[in-house]
Amino acid sequence: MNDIVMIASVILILTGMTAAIFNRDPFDKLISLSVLIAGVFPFIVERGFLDVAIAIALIAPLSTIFTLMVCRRVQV
Amino acid sequence: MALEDQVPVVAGVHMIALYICAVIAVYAALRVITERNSMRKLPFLNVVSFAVTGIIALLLPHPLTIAAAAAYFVGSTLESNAIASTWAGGLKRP
Amino acid sequence: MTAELYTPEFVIGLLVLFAGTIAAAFPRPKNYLTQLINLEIPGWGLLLVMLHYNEALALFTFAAVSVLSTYIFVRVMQKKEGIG
Amino acid sequence: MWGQYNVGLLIVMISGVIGFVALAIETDDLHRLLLLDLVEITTLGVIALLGTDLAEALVLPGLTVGIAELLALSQIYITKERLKERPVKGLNIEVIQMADAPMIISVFLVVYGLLLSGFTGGGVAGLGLVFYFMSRGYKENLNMLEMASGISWAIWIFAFFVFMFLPQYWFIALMGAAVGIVLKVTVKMSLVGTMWGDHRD
Repeated sequence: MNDIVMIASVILILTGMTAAIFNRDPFDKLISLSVLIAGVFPFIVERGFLDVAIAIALIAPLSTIFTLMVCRRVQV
Repeated sequence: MALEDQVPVVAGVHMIALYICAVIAVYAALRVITERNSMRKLPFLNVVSFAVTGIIALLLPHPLTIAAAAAYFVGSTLESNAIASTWAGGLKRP
Repeated sequence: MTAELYTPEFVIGLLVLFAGTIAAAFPRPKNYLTQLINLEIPGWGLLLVMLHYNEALALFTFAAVSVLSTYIFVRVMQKKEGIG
Repeated sequence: MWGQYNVGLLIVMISGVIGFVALAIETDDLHRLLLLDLVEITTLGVIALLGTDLAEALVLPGLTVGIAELLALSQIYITKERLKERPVKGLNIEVIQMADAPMIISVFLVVYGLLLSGFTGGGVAGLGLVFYFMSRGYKENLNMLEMASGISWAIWIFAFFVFMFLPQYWFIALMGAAVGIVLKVTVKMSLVGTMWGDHRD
């Protein structure tokens, strides 16, 4: 992989992880978690697992939607 | 596949677009974590997912990458829509 | 197998796995929702480690099963807290 | 000394020890149930560090046992706390209920899972069915699902007998076993989405 793209993905993963750990609001945590997931995808595509990437790209939002079923009435 | 024979992948136009996508992704991620309001984070999250879609589409010279980019685009848009809609309170039940 | 080679996936995956384990073991506002969201961080770290060893099928199954277990936890928490 | 396997094993073992310590000092039952999943992730990391086809063959049964154990423990928890009759609703936002996105994603996941076959395909197809049932509040017919489960069991036994007595037709037996286990896992996983009684009407 390119160095610049790799460094950008690593920065995405690290910032998303730190923000997801240290935020206290559930919505902020979910947003930071999706930044982390965005950083993982260039690594999967770079290995050439395109079918796995397609499936995980459609599976990963379901986890967030399931989690939103719990945190809806707590915050609003 | 005919385009790859003419344009070399290792240097040239592809690389500039890829670098621009990477820089935009990093900038938007930094804006996401420095923003205070939870609703203002969502447009920058969309920018992150657009930039990553561009990276996925441009990274490998393979015809199936466009399908992967489309799948990621659909998934991330659905996710951020669900977060925004839940934050706004959802549908009013009759 | 790429022996004795520290790829970026491996290093970042182990880092994310370790930090996410600490975050999920001792969640800071100690409630169920925080722990459930923190629990997804080591899952993505493990997925990066599996990616380093080219274990595509295991990675795929792990993603599907972790989403299913998230759904089971969500149902239990809804029953517990009476939300909705 | 500082090879790849040693460093990885050290970090993953420390993570596992942290998970077990947190599990030991925790007193609330639902927190313990969440920590069990954390321990499962770190111990799967130990297996994944083997890095050969053996790891891939060992991770899949681990995941199977993990999801079955989690399902059983959560049912026990709900029964013990007497929470079984409490009503629960789905998610009430328009990207789930008013649009076609859940339908399209569910159809894609089910078709892709049937193409994959085996336990992985069953998990993916079951996930699509769970998402569809969750988003639409479907009132299911449990007899149909039980009949599908019985048919898949019959296919599996038939494939086993073909392996035993007519080994020259191994390809048909392999396909029969794969289709049977896909149906079985899909039915079980979709029961996850429906069996806890939505009382939606």
